[in-house]
Amino acid sequence: MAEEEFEEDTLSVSDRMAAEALIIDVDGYEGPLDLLLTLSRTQKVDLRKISILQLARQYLAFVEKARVLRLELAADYLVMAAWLAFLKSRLLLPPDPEEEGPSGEELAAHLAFQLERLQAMRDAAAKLMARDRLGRDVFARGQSEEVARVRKVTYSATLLDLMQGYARIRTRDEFRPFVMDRDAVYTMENALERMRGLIGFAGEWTDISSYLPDGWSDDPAKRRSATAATFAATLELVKNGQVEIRQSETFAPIQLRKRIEGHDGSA
Amino acid sequence: MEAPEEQEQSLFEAPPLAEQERMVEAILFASSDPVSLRELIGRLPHGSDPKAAIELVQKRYEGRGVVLRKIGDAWAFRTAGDLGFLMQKETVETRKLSRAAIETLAIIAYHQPVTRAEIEEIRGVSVSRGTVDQLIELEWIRFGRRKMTPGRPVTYVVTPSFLDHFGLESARDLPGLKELRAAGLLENRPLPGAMTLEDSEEDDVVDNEDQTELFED
Amino acid sequence: MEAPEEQEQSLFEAPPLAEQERMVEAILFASSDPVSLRELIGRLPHGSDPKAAIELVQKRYEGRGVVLRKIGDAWAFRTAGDLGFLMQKETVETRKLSRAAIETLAIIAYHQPVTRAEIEEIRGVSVSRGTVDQLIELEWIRFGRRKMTPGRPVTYVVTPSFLDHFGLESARDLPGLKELRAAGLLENRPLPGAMTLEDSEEDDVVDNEDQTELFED
Repeated sequence: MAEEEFEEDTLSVSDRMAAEALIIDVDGYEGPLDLLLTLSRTQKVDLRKISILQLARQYLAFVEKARVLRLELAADYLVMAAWLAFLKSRLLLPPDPEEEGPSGEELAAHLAFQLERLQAMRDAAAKLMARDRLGRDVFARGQSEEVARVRKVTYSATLLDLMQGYARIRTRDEFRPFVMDRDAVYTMENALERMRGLIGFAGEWTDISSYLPDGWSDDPAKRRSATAATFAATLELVKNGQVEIRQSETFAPIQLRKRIEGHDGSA
Repeated sequence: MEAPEEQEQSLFEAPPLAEQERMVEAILFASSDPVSLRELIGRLPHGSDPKAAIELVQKRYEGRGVVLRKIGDAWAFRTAGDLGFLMQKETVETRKLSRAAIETLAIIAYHQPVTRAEIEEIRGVSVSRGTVDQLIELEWIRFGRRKMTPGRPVTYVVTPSFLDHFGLESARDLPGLKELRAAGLLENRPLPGAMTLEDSEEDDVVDNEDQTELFED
Repeated sequence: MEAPEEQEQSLFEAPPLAEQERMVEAILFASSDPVSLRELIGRLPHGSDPKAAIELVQKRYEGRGVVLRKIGDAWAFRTAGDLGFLMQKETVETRKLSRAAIETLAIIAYHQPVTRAEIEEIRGVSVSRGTVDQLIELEWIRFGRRKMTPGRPVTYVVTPSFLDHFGLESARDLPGLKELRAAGLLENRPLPGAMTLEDSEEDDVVDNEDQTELFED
């Protein structure tokens, strides 16, 4: 049936070429609606009078042919094919009074409307593109004279700004910016500095807690801070390749030792 | 009583209309982009009547090699359409628009404000990002108001520079617009029996209102 | 229609001079550079007389807002010289004075006449030339007498237009530190600055004397 349909339409060279083009160049079509519109041209009638049934057959024949030629069809072409097959059956079978939903005629009319609308938009696009266009048919002034924007900047300041500004300067000496109380804070920098001096002697695995500075291990707040800083500093030294660390299990003491050249760490 | 500068300025009379015409001529001639009425008011001496001056200029240039065109609410001098053939030298080769881009542009122009989903419904194929980007880059389309439908999708509308490029005074002057509307081809008709029937009908109403606003004054 | 078919073209008569005038008008309008006679000959239909056409255009635009000018051996449209003022658009922008400028201004107001070195000493940072220039340009400060100290440095004082802007009758009306504090403009900070505080109040007094001298005449 498919062959037949296409044979029928090969009356002119251009039609035949169009039909071949469909097969070879599916990518050249902007989706199933575009393909349907192209097929509808072979009917050579007003889109309003088009036979949707015939169009459905042509489309299905096209899909069939593509299948035979092992062409990959995009999913939306197949969805359309399924829908058209459904539409075709609706159009051919007498309406079932039990069946809900729109009739085959209504669906066909909608498809015809879609095709007509797409065609109308194409015609409109062509008309639009054929208009005298700026830069192609119609030209703007070639040497436009820029409007010199004379920007006049006025600066504003209020008396309050002025006085606050003055006050700011005259009281700067009294001003002590808010800083966090850092009595119980041992920084990573402190720890790093301390450890750099000590790791030279760490030939054996040693618990990092032994690196806490003196006087920082009794007060819990201080110990926490010092431990965290020391651990962070240790990581930093590991990153630099200066020490190795290990921990035998979760929560076990963390140990470190000086890294020896050419001696890969076991961790 | 008005602001002090204005008082001062109104002490001087506005220049005679013929002089205003010269001024409008100079301002519009100097600019390659359309100049809005508002900008003209801002640049002409206080008390001038740019509208009347524009009319004089327009009349003066009627049928000349250079004509005054209205674009939206702005004006610009443009070479006469019939003399384009002389200007080949001036033509700037523009990137050829793809078929998808051309169709998408037309759909936006005729259906605006229109959502991406509506464009896809009309073309029967998804709209690639590149297509919309290209049109936005050309400054022919821009985002319009969001639609008051579920998801509040953005819409696209055409820009004044679209009008300028295609020599349209307004979107109402799109070729064949009336016929298309009369034929019902600018409607957003839903697929019969589709689940979204009610939604889309609501869409339609919003659409038409929006369009009315855009196309009619 | 282009070059090689000149023979073919010469079969047609050149367009009427009025039409040639339109063409010249359009070409000159659209061209981004002045157009020479030779170029016009190349672009107009065969057999045209660009010289005559140019003369017509020139005459037509005489006294208009746009005039045809000869530049070297080429022609270009230019807006009329007397309308140049329309090609400027003045935008007034109000900006807040920078903190450095405000502080410098404040120091000058409270300590005038004051040298740059003194300002720097008070602010604790060097004063950029731009800051001083800006204040001079704003006509809020000016040069005062040179100081009778080694190097005879110039001093700065505030101007009447400074007083005008800040709504002061004289610089003496500037509130002192005590008043600033009373007005809540100074945070009450404890001890360390107490000594300098007193110093500065003394400064103020000295200042005011100088100011008196400056403003009363």
